Amino acid sequence: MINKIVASCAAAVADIKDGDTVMIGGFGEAGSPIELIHALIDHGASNLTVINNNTGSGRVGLAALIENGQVAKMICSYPRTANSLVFPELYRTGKIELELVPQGTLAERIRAGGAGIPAFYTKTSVGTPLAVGKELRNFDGDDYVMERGLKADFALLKAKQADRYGNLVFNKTARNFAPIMATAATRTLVQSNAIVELGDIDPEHVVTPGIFVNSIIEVAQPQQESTLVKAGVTYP
Amino acid sequence: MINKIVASCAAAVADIKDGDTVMIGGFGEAGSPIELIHALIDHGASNLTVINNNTGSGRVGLAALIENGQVAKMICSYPRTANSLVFPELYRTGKIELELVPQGTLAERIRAGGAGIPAFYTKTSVGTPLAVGKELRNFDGDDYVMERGLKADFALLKAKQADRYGNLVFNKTARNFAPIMATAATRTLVQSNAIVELGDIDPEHVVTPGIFVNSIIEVAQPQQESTLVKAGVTYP
Amino acid sequence: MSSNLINKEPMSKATPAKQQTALSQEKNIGWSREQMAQRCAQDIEDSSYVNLGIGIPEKVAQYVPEGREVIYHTENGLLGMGNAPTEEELDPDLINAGKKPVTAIAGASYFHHGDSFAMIRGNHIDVCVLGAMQVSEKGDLANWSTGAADAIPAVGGAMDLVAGVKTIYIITQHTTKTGAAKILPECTFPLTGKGVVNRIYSDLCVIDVTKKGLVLTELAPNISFDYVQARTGVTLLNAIQ
Amino acid sequence: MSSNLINKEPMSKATPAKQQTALSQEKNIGWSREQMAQRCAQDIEDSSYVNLGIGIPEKVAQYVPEGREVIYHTENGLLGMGNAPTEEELDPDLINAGKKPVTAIAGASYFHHGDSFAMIRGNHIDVCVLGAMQVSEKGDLANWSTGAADAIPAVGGAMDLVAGVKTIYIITQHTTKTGAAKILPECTFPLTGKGVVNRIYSDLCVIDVTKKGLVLTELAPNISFDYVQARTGVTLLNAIQ
Repeated sequence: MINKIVASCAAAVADIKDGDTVMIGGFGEAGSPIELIHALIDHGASNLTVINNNTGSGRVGLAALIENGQVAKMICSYPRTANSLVFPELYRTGKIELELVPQGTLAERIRAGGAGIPAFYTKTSVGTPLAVGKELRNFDGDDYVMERGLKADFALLKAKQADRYGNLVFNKTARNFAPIMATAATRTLVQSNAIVELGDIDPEHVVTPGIFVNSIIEVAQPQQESTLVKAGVTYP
Repeated sequence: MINKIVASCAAAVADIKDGDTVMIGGFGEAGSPIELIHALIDHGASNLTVINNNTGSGRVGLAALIENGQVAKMICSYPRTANSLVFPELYRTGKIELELVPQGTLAERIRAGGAGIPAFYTKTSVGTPLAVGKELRNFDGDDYVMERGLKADFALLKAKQADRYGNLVFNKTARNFAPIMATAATRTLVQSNAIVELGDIDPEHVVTPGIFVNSIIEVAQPQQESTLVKAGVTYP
Repeated sequence: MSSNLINKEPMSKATPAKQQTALSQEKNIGWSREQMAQRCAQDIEDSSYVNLGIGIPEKVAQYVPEGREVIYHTENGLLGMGNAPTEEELDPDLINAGKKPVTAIAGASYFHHGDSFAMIRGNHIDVCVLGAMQVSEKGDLANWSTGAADAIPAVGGAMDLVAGVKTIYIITQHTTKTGAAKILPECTFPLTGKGVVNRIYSDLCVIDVTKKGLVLTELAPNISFDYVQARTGVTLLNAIQ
Repeated sequence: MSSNLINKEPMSKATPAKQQTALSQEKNIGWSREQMAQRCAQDIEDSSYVNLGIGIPEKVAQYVPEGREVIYHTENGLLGMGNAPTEEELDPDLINAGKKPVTAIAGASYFHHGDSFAMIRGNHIDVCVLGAMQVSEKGDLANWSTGAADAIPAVGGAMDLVAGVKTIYIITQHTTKTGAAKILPECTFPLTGKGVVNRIYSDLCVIDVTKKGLVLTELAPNISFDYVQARTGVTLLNAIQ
């Protein structure tokens, strides 16, 4: 029987190892799997490479994971955000590595990683410092850079609804990176606001088919990052 | 005001020119925009390059377009099908060109064309006759062939529901190539079983966002290819 | 004929396989088609995602041991393919890769061709069961074309499946209808993929493709190793006894 | 400061632009921020698909002439972005690329980041309006980094937008706060894209980027060509009179 439901976030993240690459869904707080991230802080795996569009805000969620010294390298498009307290300091003091990737290239690299595409060409970043050291190639008169697919050992994601097969739907723009990250990770762990019965999600409406998902954890009332940041909360 | 609704299939296909490349949705009859194809036969544009997974069946729809001598070249994965009467004869007598592409490579080439990716690498076809003449490249110990993105002047598609913005949903496996073809064509023409009001399609359920669609034609009771083939119907 | 169903789509009358003379060398010997499917089905694990070619491979689904939950993928955009439809359920828009009407189970999902083959190419499908024209000692597979000059080449999704799916099982008659070996040092027909086959279920035996060579792991009732070896173009390693 | 809003995401305190001394050289001269947005909005055509950067570009939406129906794209996965939400409509999961709460119009659609940037990279968006640090004679744009050693580099979707969107409009103060030219023979800051800018709306004028060079097509009230030329690092072609 296929049952991807796991009892707790702690159980879900238990297999993450030191040195693993972890994709974390979310664009800012929208779609950020904060309970899973906190479980990863409790778990303690270190020397991680984390892929996320940003670097978190305040001292909870992704920012707390970074502050806790578990992240050796960030791959992201926008490491500065309004409440970015943790990353800038560590970056300036050389305590964390940064691979800066244009947001669309980051998305396409993840999509490629999940789709068995080791490399592709894009116009994005041609003629800019972010293309330096990359293969440049002309197709039909235009220059393109070659970009490599991105994969991860784990993806931590947040969904609105999930069933025991791992089929997922998301809420509005909280969808963002989750569906592509689900395809690019060896193991995809999902906290979902609700777990529903098979068939409750119309097959026409499934956004992430269950094949891409390994573990589902129901977190019915997830914490909201911005609320925690406003309240000055620190994790752990 | 944005109103992509067009009065007839004839009006929709009027701008297709001799020598154009036309993507036609459908996998067999599922998703085949038969009324639009018949309008293209009436229209008469010739020397077309047509991209479809197959070559039609019987003497209606795509097969009729081919039989009518309008297609100079087919790009497809499976030119033989159960009721493939027209293409084999023309191919054997050298009257039509064939570019044979593995089905998944065909899909990815179309997706790439629509996504601004001029080329990508895939393992599919490595070591086979279909990789001959293509660039081979090793990534991380495995060989891949380079494949080029595919674009078209027009895409002819069939949807289940559409609104005046061009948002589309499809019926079951009739979805197949339509969403990617919609992105890869300069002009995307869609026959839809129903035209609905803006907002009737939940934003979470839209499969093809309207930005990819140019013309919508309501064909409430589309003909069914297999029924016509069984009845021995010939078009025109 | 059905042993040559090389592909996910119905074959045309022009298929070269049909032009071969049908012999009956192996009638009533070894496993029947149903039994080959049944034998293969034993190796389909619980909770796996499986793509089945048409013909004999298709039959595997009905023999998967009870208690195992298996999800079937069809590359034309459905994960969670169910049984053939009743008259009432029939929808020409709900078909499999062989273009036959199917149903969708509770927990199914539809997606477009790009996403469907991303699933395949990205190594997400666990098992694909296909037919074969020829298999080589190194696991090369030929199942899409005889290379005959007058044939209409047609490949469908076969090359994508063998390149992308984690485990490739082949169900095939051990020899052609004329008695020629289909398991060979090298395929003489155009390849579908190089080094892609993991296991062969023939009417005579089960063979694993390993780095050391082809290993016979199981024989059909009343079939001897020597009988199989005599009908195989490659020296087999015998893992039985 | 807002003329330096280079990007779709809120700027941190560390942004170099903030470290510049604010001068008031051009106060009460030329177009205000609102007027720049208003001027740009005249050029947003009916039925177009538009992506607006934050800051002044964002204001363009409110000035698009009545009767034109424009669809707004936000790269974090929404086509058909509407106004700011009421208290009741507010959903932290419905935000724009600047991470501010928004709404979705009837006829909107949600999609993932891969699909959203396929829309951008595939040339499907008609117009993108962005801020600038520098623009060159050839339409090169610098709007993401001063290249300062201690800056935290952050690019967001800017490079994808300028590479993929059909038409790039720039809204910017004509000079920096210290009065230095921002329109230059070559950008000295790291580029966002080469030859990507189509038109510049500054507080002083409207400039088209053409193969022949930068063409001034319109002046703000009470601003002369010479006044603009004196504040521009490039010889302008004058298309007025």
